[in-house]
Amino acid sequence: MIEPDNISQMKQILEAALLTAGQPLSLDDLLKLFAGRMERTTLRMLLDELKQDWAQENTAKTLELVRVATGYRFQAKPQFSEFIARLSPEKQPKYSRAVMETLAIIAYRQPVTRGDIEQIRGVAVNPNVMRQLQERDWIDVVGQREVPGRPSLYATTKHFLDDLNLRSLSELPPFEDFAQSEIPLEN
Amino acid sequence: MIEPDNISQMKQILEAALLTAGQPLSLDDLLKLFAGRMERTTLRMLLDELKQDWAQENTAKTLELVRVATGYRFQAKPQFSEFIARLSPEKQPKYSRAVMETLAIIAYRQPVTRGDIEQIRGVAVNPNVMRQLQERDWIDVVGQREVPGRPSLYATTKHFLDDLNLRSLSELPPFEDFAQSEIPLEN
Amino acid sequence: MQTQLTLGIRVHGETLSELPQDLYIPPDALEVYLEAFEGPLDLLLYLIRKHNLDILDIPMAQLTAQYMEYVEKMKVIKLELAADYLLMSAMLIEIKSRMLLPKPVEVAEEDDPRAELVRRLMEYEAIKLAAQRLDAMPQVGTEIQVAAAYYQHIAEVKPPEVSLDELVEAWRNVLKRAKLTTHHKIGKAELSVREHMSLILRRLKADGMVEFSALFDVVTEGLPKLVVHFLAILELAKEGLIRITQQQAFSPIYLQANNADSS
Repeated sequence: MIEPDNISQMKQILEAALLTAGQPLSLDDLLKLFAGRMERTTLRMLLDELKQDWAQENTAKTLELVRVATGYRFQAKPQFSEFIARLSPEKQPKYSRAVMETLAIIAYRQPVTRGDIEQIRGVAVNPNVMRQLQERDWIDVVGQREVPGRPSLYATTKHFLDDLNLRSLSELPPFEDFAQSEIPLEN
Repeated sequence: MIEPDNISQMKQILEAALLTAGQPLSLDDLLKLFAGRMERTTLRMLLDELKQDWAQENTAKTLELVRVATGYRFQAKPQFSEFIARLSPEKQPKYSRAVMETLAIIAYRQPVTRGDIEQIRGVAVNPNVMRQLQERDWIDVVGQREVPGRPSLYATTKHFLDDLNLRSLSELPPFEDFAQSEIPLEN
Repeated sequence: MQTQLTLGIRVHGETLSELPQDLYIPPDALEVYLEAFEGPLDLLLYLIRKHNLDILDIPMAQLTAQYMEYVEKMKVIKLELAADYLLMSAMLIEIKSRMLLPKPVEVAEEDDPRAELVRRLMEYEAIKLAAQRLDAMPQVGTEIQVAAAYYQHIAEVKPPEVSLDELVEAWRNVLKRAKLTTHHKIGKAELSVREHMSLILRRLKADGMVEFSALFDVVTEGLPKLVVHFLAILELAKEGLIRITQQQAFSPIYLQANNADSS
């Protein structure tokens, strides 16, 4: 095989790999495409260019190149999502409120123990709730709290960020938006 | 959501769906995208056009739209497959004993001819063995010996030293080291 | 800014945005209503919002009465959740009774018996809103579709890894079989010489005829290396692999591979 010797060939290889990956590809993944003959900084520059190429307004592109927590991926532009969703009407069922509240606590208060979650929600945590989130690879155990019983500490995963189209936790809607206590009190 | 009302919007929806499907989409699948507002013949025509769009563009496309047994799919052009394959390499099983011994002889006794190797090992050298080592860029021909047939002289390369993390051949364990280790400890 | 609460309770597949204002609840729906609460905090929040109570100045008597009424209903239909709810009942009654006690002259705000309850209610309410927001965010698998075009899978075979130990083991096997061990030992010095033999041959192959002194980089190489290099030249000559020529005494000495003219 002939190694690429110019920018446009390199960009083509990146594009072909990202369009076929089906998941985000990290910089380390993408470097493998060039068998060690690529600098990280050059790679970043090429990805920026590729992103620009696909963002050009006049060419009616249907995908966009985005960066999420674990890397880069092409995804359908939002205006096409609803049409594509028609292909699989048996959608992934929405999670229960218990699952989503547990997820919200882990996302905003991590790392937390089951005890912390129970304290905030005021009810016992159903083990099934934790299992659903772990099976989705949205949360995992990151350690133990050094108290009697050494309870597991839970945190959200990078995969959770990927699935929500985020690069980092700081891109979550700020918690202050939800906290009523921030509203100035009448006096 | 606003249903598409012109050819180019319809083609975009088809394109976005096919690029993200992860499997071939049949005509029946694709009709679902338009919630019953699409004729099969029109759909076929649109797919033909889409195929042409991706085939004739002067800007080099990395994918092509093809029809396979179960439907339509976008696929990377063949020249990119080898690069994409680098993302998930399969590790090859170990080298055969013949390869390893040949390599050892060349490393310790270079420069040597195939005749030398055959004499030391007592068996004929399979040309395939030499080819494997040459393709790996671990050995190369550094000259010919001036005897009838002018056999090639083989030596190890710089690349071989790099791969074994050696700065020079003198860092190979000298033979005495393990000749002594053959002495039984309890005597 | 006040965010509108949505209860999201489902009865027979219909989502109700709010509960009926009157206390009558159709018998088959009662269980569904009560189960829809995620716990005592959720129920309390619902009651506070339903009766337009000020969360920062909760009328404890009223709230406790309302709460007990729901808990009684839950007991009737034997919901499993009772324990958490009963614990909250006890807490509410305790707060209520503490508020009936005569207040000291100076009441610090944190001494309000309701403070902890209010803090927990507010935190839980924020989490509820955060959960709703997370739920509404586009997700991969439903609202986000990732490109996954096909490619021809070629097995990119990674070459086997060879360790130094494996190489040495192979060499040791060779020697064992060839029975070279007794009359041939290779030391570091000899390995260096053989390496330099290869280097010189490679150089001669590339450059053809090379002047003797050009093979020595006296400036950068240390003496041991120069010696090894010289020994390598002698060994090459001995093995008939190179030819050394000199036109006359004291004129430059030239080296060439033994096959140079014919290739």
